[in-house]
Formats: sequence, structure tokens, C-alpha cells
Amino acid sequence: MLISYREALNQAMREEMRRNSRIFLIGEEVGYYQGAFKVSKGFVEEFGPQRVVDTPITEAGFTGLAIGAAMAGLHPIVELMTMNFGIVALDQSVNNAAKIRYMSGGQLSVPLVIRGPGSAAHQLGAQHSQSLEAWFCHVPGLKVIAPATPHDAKGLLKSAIRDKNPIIFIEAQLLYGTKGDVGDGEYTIPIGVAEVKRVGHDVTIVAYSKMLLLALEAADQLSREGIEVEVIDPRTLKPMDLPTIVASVKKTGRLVIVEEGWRFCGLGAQVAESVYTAAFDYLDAPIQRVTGEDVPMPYSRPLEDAAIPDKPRVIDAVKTVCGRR
Amino acid sequence: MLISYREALNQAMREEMRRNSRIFLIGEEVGYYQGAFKVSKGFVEEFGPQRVVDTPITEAGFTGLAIGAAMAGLHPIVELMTMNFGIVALDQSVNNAAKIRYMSGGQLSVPLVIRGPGSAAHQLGAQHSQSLEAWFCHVPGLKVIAPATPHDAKGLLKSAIRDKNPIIFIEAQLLYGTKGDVGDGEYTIPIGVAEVKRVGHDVTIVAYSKMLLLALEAADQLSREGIEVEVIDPRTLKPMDLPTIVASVKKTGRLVIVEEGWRFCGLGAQVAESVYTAAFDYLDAPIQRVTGEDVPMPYSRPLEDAAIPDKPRVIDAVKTVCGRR
Amino acid sequence: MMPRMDRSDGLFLYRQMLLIRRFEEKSAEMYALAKIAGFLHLYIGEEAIAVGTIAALRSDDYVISAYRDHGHCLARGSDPGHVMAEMFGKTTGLCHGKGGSMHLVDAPRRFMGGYAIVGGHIPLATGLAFATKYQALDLVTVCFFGEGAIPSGQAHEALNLAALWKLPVIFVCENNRYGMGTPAERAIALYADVAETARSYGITAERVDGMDVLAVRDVMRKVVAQVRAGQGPLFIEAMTYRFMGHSMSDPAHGHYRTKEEVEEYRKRDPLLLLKQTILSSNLGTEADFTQLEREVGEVMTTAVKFADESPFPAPSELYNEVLAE
Amino acid sequence: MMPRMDRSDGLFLYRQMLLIRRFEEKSAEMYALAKIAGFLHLYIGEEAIAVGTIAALRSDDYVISAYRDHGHCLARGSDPGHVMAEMFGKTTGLCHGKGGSMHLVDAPRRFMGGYAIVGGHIPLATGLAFATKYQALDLVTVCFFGEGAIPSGQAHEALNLAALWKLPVIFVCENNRYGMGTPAERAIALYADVAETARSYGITAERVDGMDVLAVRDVMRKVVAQVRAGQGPLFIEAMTYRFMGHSMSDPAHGHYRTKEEVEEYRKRDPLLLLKQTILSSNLGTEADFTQLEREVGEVMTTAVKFADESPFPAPSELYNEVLAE
Ligand SMILES: Cc1ncc(C[n+]2csc(CCOP(=O)(O)OP(=O)(O)O)c2C)c(N)n1
Ligand SMILES: Cc1ncc(C[n+]2csc(CCOP(=O)(O)OP(=O)(O)O)c2C)c(N)n1
Ligand SMILES: [Mg+2]
Ligand SMILES: [Mg+2]
Repeated sequence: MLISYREALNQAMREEMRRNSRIFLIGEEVGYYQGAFKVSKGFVEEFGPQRVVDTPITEAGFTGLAIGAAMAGLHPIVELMTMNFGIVALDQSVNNAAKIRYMSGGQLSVPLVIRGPGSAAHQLGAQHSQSLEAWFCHVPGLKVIAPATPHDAKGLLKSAIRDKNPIIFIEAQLLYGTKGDVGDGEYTIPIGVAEVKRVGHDVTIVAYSKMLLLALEAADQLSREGIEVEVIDPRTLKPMDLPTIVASVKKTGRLVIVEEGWRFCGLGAQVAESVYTAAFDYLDAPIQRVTGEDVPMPYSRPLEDAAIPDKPRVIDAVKTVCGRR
Repeated sequence: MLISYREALNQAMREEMRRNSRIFLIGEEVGYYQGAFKVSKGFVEEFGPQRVVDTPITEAGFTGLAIGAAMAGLHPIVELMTMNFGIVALDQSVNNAAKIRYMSGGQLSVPLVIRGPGSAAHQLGAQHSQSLEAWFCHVPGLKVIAPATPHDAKGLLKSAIRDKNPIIFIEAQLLYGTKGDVGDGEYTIPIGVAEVKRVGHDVTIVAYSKMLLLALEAADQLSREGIEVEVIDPRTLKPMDLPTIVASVKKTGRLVIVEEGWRFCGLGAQVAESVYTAAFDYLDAPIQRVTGEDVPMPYSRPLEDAAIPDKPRVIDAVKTVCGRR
Repeated sequence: MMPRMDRSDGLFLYRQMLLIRRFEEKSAEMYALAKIAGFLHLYIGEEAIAVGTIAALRSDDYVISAYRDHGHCLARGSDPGHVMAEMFGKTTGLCHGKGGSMHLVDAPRRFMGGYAIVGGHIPLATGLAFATKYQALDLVTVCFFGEGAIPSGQAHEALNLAALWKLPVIFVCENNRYGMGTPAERAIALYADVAETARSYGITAERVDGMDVLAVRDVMRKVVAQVRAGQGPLFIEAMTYRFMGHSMSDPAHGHYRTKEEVEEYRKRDPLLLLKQTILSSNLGTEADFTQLEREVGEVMTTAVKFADESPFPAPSELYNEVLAE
Repeated sequence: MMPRMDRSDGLFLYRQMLLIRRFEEKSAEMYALAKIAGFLHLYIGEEAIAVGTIAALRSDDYVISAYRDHGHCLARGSDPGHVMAEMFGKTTGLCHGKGGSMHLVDAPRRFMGGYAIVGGHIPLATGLAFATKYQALDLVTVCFFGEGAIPSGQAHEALNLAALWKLPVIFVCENNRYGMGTPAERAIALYADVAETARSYGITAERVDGMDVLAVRDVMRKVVAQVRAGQGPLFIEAMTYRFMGHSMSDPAHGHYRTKEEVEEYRKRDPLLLLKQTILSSNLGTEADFTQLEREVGEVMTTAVKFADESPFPAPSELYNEVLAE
């Protein structure tokens, strides 16, 4: 079945909500409006307003409410209209969701998914365009997932909803319309398992979310120039499947990491550091990172384009790491 | 003059507030209580309650207020009772303080210092013990400073207060009582300049804030065992003085990074990645990181001790990187 | 109460509202042509609030707003060409193209910006007011926000600080009855009397007909005088209605309200109301209005031409204006 | 209103308060001996609120608190030995030593934890109540917090949600007149009537003498019945006073209040008041109180012995209980 990323998320939540009445969806405009990006289309009609809960614009309040509900045995899915608004709820996700289990010596748990679009769309300006995965990945007690394809989105969201821990599930506005095959039956994808999206032997690219599509396009073009790129999508950002990445780097000897977030202290720095440590003697050249630029996101299109990784920059980085420039 | 870190901060603010009436201090208990950790001792008496402003427990509110005041030409110093409480004000520091200048095309600026103790003290538990510098360092538009000695604290706080940008100034509860010489006259220390705190040729350690003291102790002990460690304190975490670090690593060929924050996506990952890139051919062994463990901070002393870097671990890492284990 | 108005005054107010109306219509057109991108929130239907409020201010008073900010910026006297250029992302824009529709800033006119995190700019407003009081200036600060911000924690923290410290700030709640697709009664517990929120801080609050520019100006003249005299903050709930969708991605009426409801409110179009008053009190003729249409039409043509012909910023400008020197 | 009370009942309430009093005194002692570390906030003077409130609850109702939580936990019936062991950081502690004084949790007794970010647990309380309502259980949730949390944004977001969705939650504001060193009048705009805060959400609010355990229980019995019957949230402002410093690092009276003020309030010591009532209504004799003292003394001796003799967690337990399997 060829469906959009948006529909894949919709199916995942729908299937799980049918299985388990303790699951509910909560967030701004998730109900009667069908979701700001229409991810929860048809939900309030099927599950009713008790399980599809529209909220006021109070992310700290309703995220905290969801955490409390999880502590009492429900399984909430919090939709953040965009991940940007998660900043005002960060105290709840970090100080409560991530820590309650540990602080209570395992007495309480917080089965909870916080999901919504991260990263830039087109020209939404500085306060609406940021990639905060490095922040979430820094925090023990959280799992972080960022699928790139409809298939991964569906399978991973289902796993996230069945998990007993708080999970940050990062989507992307520009991915919602992209299409992909999700097969016919139900399925889940295990959390913490990367996927080799393209096999190659010259250089490894690690890329996730929107950046995976960029990496695959770049790989296609590079293939025509005789460079065979292996593209790995970690899919789960934390816990990250380092063995898969390291195995590939040991084979290719070269690594490029592509991420949309700010460069300094971005997730790619951690991936690089881990790989350097695990494959120090296998690397033929320093790892290259292609990242968002270290500026608040400008509104103007040419500036925004300059601030976000694009295919030429990925290709450049691959050539650099291959000594072909 | 031998004074405590606490007194050094007090002097820095006092001298600057005497110079410039636009500077004011705002935060919980900074006035009549003299600061939760007595950093602003004597301030309300000298400068009056208009310039030493006690607030309700509303970090988002008063940090935002300070940003607005900065936009209108004042120069606020926000004291966060501890950096942990900065999480509820993060929307203000990240979406407003860091971005307003850029979003306004340079029309507005936000000269502002947000200061307070980060990292763990002793057994304060998970919600009161964390090192969030990696988060702040990730954000363009912020400068981040974390001095380890009274001398650096004073000189850098004065520079921070004279800077035209929003600055996160991270102190440490366990440093407040430590003593050091600050000389006699006024002085400033430039932002963005690291200092070699100990010269050596066998291995470089990069460490900041409390961890610098640990690194220096370890270096002393290692010296007795015949390993001469060069210890560098970046002091400013962003912008980081990479040239000084890289020059040292090119000399020693070995690097250990010590930080108290969580390992995954910690600042050390970025330092490592930068050094690997800049000194790939000079490194004799993979860089070692000594970090906080990836767990919410446990209350119990033996567990807390296990979660935070200590001298044996630093020594171990140095020996590992030197191939001496 | 019969508002005072003479001919030039009446026509001035009408012209201001007309300018906003035509500007917004033109913006919608330009959005359809993809000259403007991102989120675009139109102020059509709400013009009387910006115009009536700002007409009661001095040019050195501060004004700050949320993301639906074109109206406030234009009412403050910003050049429509520079505003349009900003929305085109051009280098001649108010913010050099870095802000965009949601983040207009015109510092010389004391228009301190539009902000896109609901509730997040309200603390900034208290800071502007704090700064004027600190400097013993007799300035007031006006802060515009939608009723959707009423439940947000940041709004409450700011209201408390304003009341506690008697800051010279006027909170203007533009109650257009919806926050995106959510009617106030599904978001605000005491939706029937939003001003009760302010009263719970001891802040005097009044409701005004936000479709009647004269009523708005009257009430604002009164409260501006009170606030300027040092009586502390005030809160105005201006009842209004947005005639268009929440943003350009939301249909004009949507499923959350009926076409009939929109039509009903359109009968109280603020431009229509003022025009009727002017005509019926013989302060102007149809010819005057035809003349104003022509004038404003020319202004808009010039503005769009200016925006269109202005250059885009060069990618090399990306890193400018992140930090102040 | 004359409270209903019989002998066993009166002595039970006294015993509960006495247990808390002696526990807190013992804690202070153990803190001086460095058996307990970190922040330690004593509940001495406020015992009537926890005891009176919890006496009105069913054992399956939920209770949640802030960091001054020993009293609530003990009133809920937790074993003093396990509580003390937690504060000693021992593996037999309620939370295996991972929580500490500020984060006591006793899930079987539905004591859902103490939390240390002021205001941050109030949304959790609405979540517990949401979960019970969702499951159509006739449970109530009681949320304790200090008056210092009243201005916090998270408190307000939670109050609005509770009111909007008529959640079965009772907010109990322990107004001890100070947040650390800040008297309520310097923190809360309408400090003279904190309950006005709740009323601005349409939540019925009452004030009660928090030194009179019978008055507290009476009012709680009434409101618990109302809330259990589905009438939505309620708010109680319990007027009290803390006899000790804010925490162990704050002197018993401090500079922010006078010794005389403390002495004045001590005359209304909740234990004293109840004892007088019991004696004067001939429900008990001095001998009964001597007996209770002995019993409670033994409980405390056993508790301290248990805590003292229990083992510390092994460092190998560090990573347990971060994530649920
Ligand atoms: C913290 C936050 N959450 C969510 C949003 C998304 N959002 C943008 S506008 C809006 C509705 C705001 O309604 P209101 O305040 O009434 O203003 P109006 O659009 O009616 O002028 C929402 C939910 C946001 N910008 N910020
Ligand atoms: C968000 C936040 N800011 C600051 C603190 C530091 N702090 C701990 S307790 C306290 C005072 C709280 O007073 P109140 O709520 O009245 O409770 P009480 O201590 O009187 O019981 C403060 C400021 C904190 N824990 N959380
Ligand atoms: Mg609205
Ligand atoms: Mg208090």
C-alpha cells in the first residue's frame, strides 16, 4: 500500500488506539480540526473527544497532564503542533517524564509518546524552524526516534506507543506529504535498530529524517560519478545503533554525517566521536559533517537555503572525504 | 588578594554596577536574602531594591522581563538560583534572547547575563543536579562561559557584563567556597580565550568548571608517575578557543576531555569531533572522554559518586590514551 | 459616550484602517503568487484595535505584538514598502529579510517586534515597561496578544510581575473568539470573562468593542493617561473577529465556524462602522472615501513595486547580525 | 462549627502529627550527623494540613506533593523506616536511595511523589485526575504545594485545564507565608487572597486554618465528597507557618522574619491545639499523650536503626531503573 508519511502516522495511531483503550491523543487542534497538519484525520469521529483531546495553548500544562496520566496507567500520545513548542514543556519532558522512573526507584513509569514535526519547513522564521534532537538525545531516560519514510514512521510509531518509556518522536512538516509503501498487514519496527538504506563500499553516509532523502539523492548522483555510497538511517537517534554504523565505516573507511540541526554540539558530533573511538584505525580521512549553519533560521528564502544542508553540500562532503576534490 | 569564587563574582558585579547604572541584578532571593548562595551579599544595601530585584518563583516571567529590559537599553544580570530552573525559562533564552537580534536584522540587541550554578553539588537529587551547557552551546546567538577559578570568574563576569550579547554564565555550587588570587586592581578576561593551566608534553586534558580542579589534581599525581599532562581550560565554552586546544594536541598527540554532563551529546563530543578534524594526523590514540554517566542523578552518595567523574577515572583515561594500562 | 472626532481625525483613522486592510489583501495576493511564504496571518476584521490603540500613544511609547503583527506595525507608522519587502524576504525589508511576516520589528518607531511563541512575548512587554520605569521615563508599553494566550503560563507570570511592581504596561487582549480552530470556550475556563484573569492579579480590566475604533481610542486614551501617571498596569479585552482563516493555510471560515457566523460579524466590519459614523455625522462624503481608496491604492502599488524590485540578501549575509560586536 | 471527633479518632490524628514532628526532628539530627545530605526541608508546624487532608481520603485516592514531602508521605501511611532509609540513601529506601528527601514515592499507597521544581508537579496532578476520570473511577487526587508556586506558569496552566475539563483534583495550597526568604506580599500580586487565583478559573476556593487539624479534615471531607461526586476541581488555601528554616541551610528564623513572629505562631502549634482540645473535651488524658510519645519514640528508634543498618546501594545499581523493559 502506497501511502503518505502523514497517513502512515495516522494508521499507526489508529491501529494502536483500536487495540488499547488506554491510549489517548492530546494536543492543540488534534480533534475537531483534525490536527494542524491533519495527522489525526478522522480520529475524533472514530474515538470521540474523550480519547482525542483538544487543548488550550499550554504545552507545559498538557504535557505534564499526560505524564501524570501515564503515571496512573494510561498511555498518552502528546502531539506538539510543532517541536518548537516543546521548549515551553521541556521541564515536564526532562525533569518529570525522563526522571520519574529513576527517582522513584522503578516504582512509577511513564509510557508516553511526545510527537510532532521538528526541523524547518519553508520560511517559517527563527522561532518556528529548529532541530532540537541533540537536546533530547542528551537526556537519560528518553528515547528519541526520527523516521524518514512512511514505512519507518508507521512501524516505529507503533513500537513507540507500545514502549513503556517516554519517547520523543520527531516528524517533519516537509515529510508529511511524501509517499512510500507500508505493505498490507500490521507490523512494528524495533526501536534502536538502524537500517542500511543503500548499500555501497566507498563511503558511508549517516542521515536521518528529511536528510535521509537528501543523502539518497546525493548517493544516486555520486553513483553515476563512480562513488558508491552506503547510506545508513539510524531511525532511532537514542539509543543509537552504533554497531551498524561502525560496521559500515569499517568497510568503507569513510564517513559523512548529515543533519539539519545546528552544527555546534549537534547530534552528528556525538556520532562522529563514537565512530572515531570505535573505528579509529579504519578511518582513511577525517569524518565530514554536513549540518545546519550556526544561525537562527532566517526567513528569506536564499538565506534559509544557505542555512540548511542541500545536495551539493552532501556531494561535496563525500568527495572531500574521498579525497576527490 | 586571596578571595573565594563567591566573592570574586560579588566583586565583578559590584564593580560593574558602580560603573554603569543601567546594570541591575534580578532573581529569586538576590536582594534581602543576599542570594541563595550569598553571591550578592551587601548588594541591596549598596544599590537599593530598584537595582537588586527580588522576584517571585517565575523564571520564564523574570527572564523574559530582563530580555525586554535589555531591548530597551538596560543591562540586566539574571541570577538563576540554580541553572536547573533555567529549563522553565528556556523559551525566553533560546527563542527570544538568542534570536531577537538576528530576527530584527540587527535593530535590537539583548545585552544580558544569565548566571547561576550548574552541575551537581552533593546529593541534591535528579531535578537539582544536571549540567546543561551542551544545550546552551548548541544555540546560535548565545555565548556560554564556565569559569573554574576565582580569577577567571571575576574577569570573565566583568567581560560578560560589558558584552552586548546574551550570555549564559555557569557557576558551580561546589566552587563558591574555593579560594584564589584575583590580584589587586580591576581587570577583565577576554571571552573566547582558553588558558593553559598547566604545561606538559605527554597528553592534553581539556576540562572546565569543577572538572578543571579534578584535572589538575590528576595531573599532579600523574606527574609523580612520570606523565606530564598539559591542562587546558577553555573557560568560554562558546565560542570555544579551538586553536589553543588544537595546538596543544598537535604537541602531545593525545587528548582527554573531562566534563560532568551526560555523555551522549555532551559538549565533549563536539570538542572531540573538532579536534579529530583539525588534528587527525597528529593523534596517536583515540580521544578519551571522562563524563557524567547517562543516568538521572541518583540521591544516594555511592551512586552519585559513581555517576560523576573523579580523579581515578581521569587518571585511568590518561593512562589509556597513553597506552599505559 | 459619544466619542470626540473631527473630520481630519475621522478620515485619518479610516485611512489607517484602510491601509491595513488593503495591505493584508495585497499580502494574500502575493502569497498566492508565492512572493510571500511561510505562515501568513492576516489582521482583516481586527484593524480597529491596532489603529484605535496606537492613536492614543505617543511616538516614543513602546509597542509589542504576537505573530499577527502587520496591523500593529503599519498603525505605528512603518513604511508599507519596507514591511512588504520584509515579507518578500528582501534585503530592504525592515529586518533585512531575516524576520518575515511574524517577526516585524521597527525599532525607530518603537515597534519592538512580532513574536511567534504564543504567550512568549508578554514577559518582554513587562521588561520594556520595567526599563522605562527604571529610567523614570513617562512612557507606556502596549502589548497585543490573542485570547489564545490567556491560559499560557508565560502570560500569567508576566501579569503577576506587572501587577506586583506596578509596571506601566497595557495588556491588550484581541479576543477574536478563536485560537486557530479552537473557540475560546474550549480553551479558557472562564471564557465569558477573560478580563477576570487580570483582575485576579488586582489589575483593572475593561472590555471594549474592538470593532469600533473610536471606542477603542477612547478607552485607550483614558487608560494610557492612567498608566502614564504611574497607576500600574491595565488590561483591555477588545472583542473582535477575524474575517479570514487563522493563516493562509486555513480556509476563510473553516469547519470550526459557520459561514453565517462570519457573515454576521462582517456586518460589523470596523471600516464600515467608522465610515457610517463619518457619513452620518457629516464629517466626510463618499468622495472622501473614494479619494482615500485611491491614495491607499497608490501606496500599496508603490509598496509592492518596491518590495518586488528590491534585491534578495546575498547568502554571504547569513552570518551577519547573529552577534553584536 | 464544632468538629466531630471521638477519642480514638482524636488520638489517631494526634499520633499522626506527632509521628511527623518526631520524624522531622530526627531528620534534622541525622542531617547534623551527615547521615542525611542534600536539601532537607522540614514540615514542622504544618503537620495539620497533611494529616487533616489525608484523613479525609480513601486509600486508593492519589496524593502528590512538592519537595517538603515527608509529612504527606508519612500521613499516607508509609513506613517511617523506609522513608528514613531513603533519606539515608540506602537501598531499602522507598526509592532504593535514588530519590532522596525531595522525591519520596510510595506507589502502593498512591503517594505519587515529591517534586522539586516549584510548580512543576501541579500539571502531573491534573494528569492523575484525568486518568481516574478517563477510567470512570471515583477517585480524587490531592495536590499539595506552597504559596510560592502560585505565580508560576505551570500552576496556572494546570488550574485552567482542571477547571476546563472538570477534573477531580483538589489543590491544597500550604500558605506558610514565605517562599524561602520572600514573604508572600513580595511575590504574589493579590497575596491577601491567594484563592482568588483559583476563582479566576471558576474554581471554588476556600481558606482554612491550617493549624487546626479538625478544621482541615472537616473542610476536606466536604470537598472530597464534592469532587468525588464529579463537581470538578476545588482549591483550598490552608494558612500555616513553618517553624524551622526553609531548609537545613537556612537558619530557623532568618533575617526575613523575626524571632518574635516565629514565637507568636508557635503558640498555635497544631499539636498543641489538638492536645488542648482533646484534654478540654475529656477525650484523653496526659497519660495518653505520654503513651503516644513513647510509642512514636519507639517507632522512630526502629526507623533510624533500620535506616542506619541498611546497606548502601552498590555502584552497579547505577544504571538500573533508568528505563523500563
Ligand atoms: C507555544 C505555542 N503553541 C502553539 C503555537 C501554534 N499557534 C500559533 S497561533 C495559535 C493560535 C493563537 O490564537 P490567539 O492567541 O487567539 O491569536 P489569534 O491567532 O486568534 O490572533 C497557535 C495554537 C504557537 N505559536 N506557540
Ligand atoms: C522553578 C524553581 N525555581 C526555584 C526553586 C528554588 N526554590 C526551592 S523551594 C523555593 C521556595 C518555595 O516556596 P513555597 O512554594 O511557598 O513552599 P515552601 O517552601 O514555603 O513550603 C524556591 C524558590 C525551585 N525549586 N524551582
Ligand atoms: Mg484568537
Ligand atoms: Mg511557602
